[in-house]
Amino acid sequence: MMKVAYYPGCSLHSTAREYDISFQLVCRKLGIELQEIPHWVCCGSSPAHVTSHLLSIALPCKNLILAEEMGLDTVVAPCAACFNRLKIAKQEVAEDSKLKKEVQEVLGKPSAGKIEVKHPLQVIIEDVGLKKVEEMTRRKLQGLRVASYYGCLLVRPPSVINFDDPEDPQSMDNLVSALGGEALPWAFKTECCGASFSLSETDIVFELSGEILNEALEAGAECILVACPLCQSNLDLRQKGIEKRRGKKFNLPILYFTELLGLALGMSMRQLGLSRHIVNPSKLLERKLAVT
Amino acid sequence: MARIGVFVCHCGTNISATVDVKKVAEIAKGFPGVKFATDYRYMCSEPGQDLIQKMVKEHNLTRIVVAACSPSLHEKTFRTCTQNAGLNPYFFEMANIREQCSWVHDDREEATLKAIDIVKLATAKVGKNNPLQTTFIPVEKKVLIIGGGISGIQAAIDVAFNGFKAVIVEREPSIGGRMAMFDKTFPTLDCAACILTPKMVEVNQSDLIKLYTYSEVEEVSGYVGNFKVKIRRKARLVDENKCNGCGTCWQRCPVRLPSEFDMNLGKRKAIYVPFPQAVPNVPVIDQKHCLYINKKKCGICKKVCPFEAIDYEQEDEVIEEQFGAIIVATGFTMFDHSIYGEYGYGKYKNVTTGLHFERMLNSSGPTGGKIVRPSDGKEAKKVVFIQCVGSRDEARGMPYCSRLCCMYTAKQALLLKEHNPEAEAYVFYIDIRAAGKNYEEFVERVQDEYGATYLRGRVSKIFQRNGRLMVRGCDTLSGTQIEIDADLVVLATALIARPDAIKLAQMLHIPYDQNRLFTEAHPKLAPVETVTTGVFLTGACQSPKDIPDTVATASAASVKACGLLSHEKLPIDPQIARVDVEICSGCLACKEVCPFGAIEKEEIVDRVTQQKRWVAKVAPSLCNGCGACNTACRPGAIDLDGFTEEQIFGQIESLTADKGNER
Amino acid sequence: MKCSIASDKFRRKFAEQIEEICGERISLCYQCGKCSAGCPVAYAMDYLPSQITRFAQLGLIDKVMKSSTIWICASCQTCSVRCPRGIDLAKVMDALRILAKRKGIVPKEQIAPLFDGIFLGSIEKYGRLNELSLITKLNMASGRPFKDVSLLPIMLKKGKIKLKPQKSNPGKEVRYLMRKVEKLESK
Amino acid sequence: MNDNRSVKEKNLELKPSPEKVKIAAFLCKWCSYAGADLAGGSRKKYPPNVIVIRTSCSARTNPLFVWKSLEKGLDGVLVSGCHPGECHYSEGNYHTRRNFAVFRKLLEYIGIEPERFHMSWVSAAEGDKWAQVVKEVVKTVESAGPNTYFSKKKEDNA
Repeated sequence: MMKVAYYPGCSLHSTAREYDISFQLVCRKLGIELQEIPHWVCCGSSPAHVTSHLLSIALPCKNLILAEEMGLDTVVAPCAACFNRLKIAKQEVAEDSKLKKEVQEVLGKPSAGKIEVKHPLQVIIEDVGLKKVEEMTRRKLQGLRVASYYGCLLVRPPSVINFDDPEDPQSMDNLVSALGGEALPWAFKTECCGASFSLSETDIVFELSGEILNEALEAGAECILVACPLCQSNLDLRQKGIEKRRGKKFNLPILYFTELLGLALGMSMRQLGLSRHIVNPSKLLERKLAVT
Repeated sequence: MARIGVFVCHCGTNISATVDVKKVAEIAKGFPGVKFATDYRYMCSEPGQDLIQKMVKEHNLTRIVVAACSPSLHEKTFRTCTQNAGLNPYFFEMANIREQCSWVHDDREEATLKAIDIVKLATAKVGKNNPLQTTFIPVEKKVLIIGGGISGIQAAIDVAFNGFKAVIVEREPSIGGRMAMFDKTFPTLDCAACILTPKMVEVNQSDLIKLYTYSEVEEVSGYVGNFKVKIRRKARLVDENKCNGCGTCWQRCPVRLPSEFDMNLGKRKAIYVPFPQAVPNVPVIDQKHCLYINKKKCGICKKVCPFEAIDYEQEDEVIEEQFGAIIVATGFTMFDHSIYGEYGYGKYKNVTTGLHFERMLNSSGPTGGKIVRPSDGKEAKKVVFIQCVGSRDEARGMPYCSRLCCMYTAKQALLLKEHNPEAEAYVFYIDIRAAGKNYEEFVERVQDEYGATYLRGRVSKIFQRNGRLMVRGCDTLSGTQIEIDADLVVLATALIARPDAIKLAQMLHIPYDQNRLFTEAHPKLAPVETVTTGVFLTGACQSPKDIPDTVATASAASVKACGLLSHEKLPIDPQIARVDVEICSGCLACKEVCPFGAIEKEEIVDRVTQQKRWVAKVAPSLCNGCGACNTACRPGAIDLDGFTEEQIFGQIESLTADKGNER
Repeated sequence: MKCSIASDKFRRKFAEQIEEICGERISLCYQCGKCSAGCPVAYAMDYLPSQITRFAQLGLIDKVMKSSTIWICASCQTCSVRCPRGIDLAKVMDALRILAKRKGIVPKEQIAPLFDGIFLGSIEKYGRLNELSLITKLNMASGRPFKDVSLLPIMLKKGKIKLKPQKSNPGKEVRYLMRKVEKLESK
Repeated sequence: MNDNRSVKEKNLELKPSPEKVKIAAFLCKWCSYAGADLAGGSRKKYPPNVIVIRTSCSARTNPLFVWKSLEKGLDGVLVSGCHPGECHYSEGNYHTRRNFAVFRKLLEYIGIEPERFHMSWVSAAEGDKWAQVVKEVVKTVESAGPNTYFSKKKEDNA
């Protein structure tokens, strides 16, 4: 059994509860033990790195230290923004001795260096393996046309993230194919959804997320698969508003990849918390996958 | 005791800005053996060289040190100057205080101190220099030209015009190279084939020029005047002497394959000539795809050939020939844009390159001169051209400007409009570089008369929507983002060195730069020479060049080569190994390490014992002067002139003379 | 409006400040415009990203700091990934925002910096983000009290926001950490 | 004569500080020397502690040269040639590599700090790398400090 430290980040405890629930369930099934980091704090997200560089490094480092103190060698962060900040902090501290010293001074502890930061997608693809996932599949996603949307922070900057392709990533598509679904090729996989402007510059989110929804629909998608609570929230919560502005119905459920994986592994919609979505996916899933 | 003169060069301000040259000269006066030292603004100038000769006479100098630039630049100049002053040319040393001192340091005091040390080294060495006599070797009066594009063709014509023999070795089945693929040429718009074909024919018909097509250079040994070259003549499976190019074979061949010459837009057969005007007009069998070779089926070409020229049993042949000089004309290849994810990783069929577009423009090309979308063959009406793809991109491409893309893109935009006046041409550029005769005027005409829309900015993303290409760019001049839905995108991909350039460079012992482009001996004053005497460069293997520049360098290189060949014999570097037979124990450890087989054993009669014994002997014409034998020699019997043990130990001692005192 | 270009010394200092904060050298930019071409939010900016870099090169600090561009940048890094000169422009934008905040030149109409402040205030207090208070405080601060109010019931119903804030137990630690960062940076 | 010169240098205030390490670099003329020239051509800055002695090939650099340099009090030595496989004389640098592998062991055995002796492969195209190599070598030699191994020996013997 694989044991990893779990950094849920603020969203998975609030707006993205269903991501948290589905991820935990999927992990249990795949033989991964998640241990939530005790007393973890916010990674600082964008507000930190646009305000103070040192703060934007120190906050993730604090969490990395907490995780290392658990005696584990990997920390998994499902929120793409948290994942991105943790990875960047780790790399910058490793490469910049002056910064390292400052961070130490702020935290009063030598900064962590050994612990590896992973995104759940990475754990599933690299550690579990798609072959095993395929073998464990109970319910093929036969005929489900999925547009995988990766967003910005999961793949950029590639020199730090070092995981999937920054222009045409494939990991979620490969997962969808392994689960028997139809992974659609489309060109907006890594276009920005408006990210943290959800509350401050909502018009930008309407515009950018609208483009993404439109492109996915044009590509023939029935649902969009995501791996980030910010992307999910912008595409799901704001979808009604976008429809109104563009005068066009999308009705595209925005699913976390863990939810689709959970369904394929035989779990029910209720277990996975799918009722929490704003755009209701149940009709589509009932029709296509005969799940309840 | 040697009487040394030291001359410190300002090199304008290149040296004197960082190094206190006057102090260097003043302190040099105190070095052992130095009888005269001075500084001067430009030592390599005529007055500078006159100064040396005058001071030699005035102060009775016997050794010269010039502290200036790198020996790779001016060692030869000053050797000649030393000789003109009546001294042995090897009684000279260069102290490199520019490339390795003034240009790499900022602190004036530190740089001056270092320059003093560098001059000290040179004076310590020069006092121990031996007088060396240049020896001569005969010259083979034949030039090897590697590559049969316009560059190699022009070089061969010029060599032959001078009355010397030339051999072109071309990898492809026909000469002609890239230029044969072009439709029309800028800025005059004359058709490429019309001006190239006569030259190809001239090469073919000349008695002095021999063509080895479908052949590759495999090994080069020897040196200027006497290069020994092994050439692999790949099996064509067609007898060149029997075939007269009637074409019956390829008309009947049942195998259809994508044509490389047509950028895979058209088809060719398994037995084929790459294009109708091929020289020699002799087909070649593609062994990978020929049915007979792979399955022992078919054999139609052999059956139908009226001249019995098809020979399935033919094998590669390696021949060896001698040459007096070599001209490298290997050209370039195109940057592969499939590394750009934002341009679709090369997976969009309608995102093509300039070469594809040339083939489409050509009326005898795969589309009969129609500009179409490769995806469905429909006419392309809205075409976006993108410049600098892979050029000026340190992050993922080449740092340099490919120099001709601005021009050929303008030409292609113009030709698009000529082919279809209704078509729209959009050109994304960063800067328009049109520095050539009538070039700027041409670009103006394309914009003004033909109405091509120029947009200043690099394209960020190309993607497909509903079967059309969406090009997301910007025009920084108006400060707006621009999205164009296009039928066809033409990328002006960078001109880059061939993937095997390094292999050839090593074979020829010529340097190459960080971009794998071959390096000329001097960027300004020896642009077609290399540091290896007798090897010359022409065309785009050195840096991206358009046709006029390529032809100019080809003529220049051939003049240089012919100049060499006009000598009956050539001097060779006397800085080679020499054996002291008194000390040599005959162990021949030196012979083991010599990479050139220049050491043989020789029987002598010992001076003291009067007994016969073995000693090592160096063959001067084979020794290249590497010195590996010196290090291998345990008794220290072999020495290397120019870099003797005594000289190098002297240098070390001079460096440490003051060290010992301090500590 | 005519602009006089800042002196060499001034420009160099400004470039060094940027490099000090984010490690990126703006002098490398040769204005190809690829960043502007691909920027998803450029339509909402007053100047294109490449123009901001140009202003910065010329030392036109005012123009840079008062532009909406640096606040509209979504940090999506599309520009950084594609820059042929290897400049991480997203980081440069961060640095410019940090400098603007330090110098106190944040245009009043910009909401993003308000958001940043309230966000950081929330984690200073609780160690983690409190969405409900973020929304309400931001709405008040930006003078749009009823923005997104219609979404609140459904978000509460779906359990996407809670009335009670989530806390990291040693919340004080973050406050302490932030003080230390401030102290170090003010040096 | 040496003393005379020292006085002159003093007058000109050009006395090198005794703390400054001095390093001899033996460079083959084809690759590393040309690489160092390229560094100059592209104005790559590096510390001035390294003085270059030009040789035909790195294989020409007799380990005795290195020995002599250290014995005479230089603080460090660098030997540099073409990359293995790219020797102008096709195989010279393979000999170099072998020769100095043995020599390095010898230095270790007699107790000379390994920080004092360096080897590198720098091609004619690698101006950047040359500047980098010099920086690193100077840094490492500085960490070992001035070379007093042999002068101490002399004193001990006296």
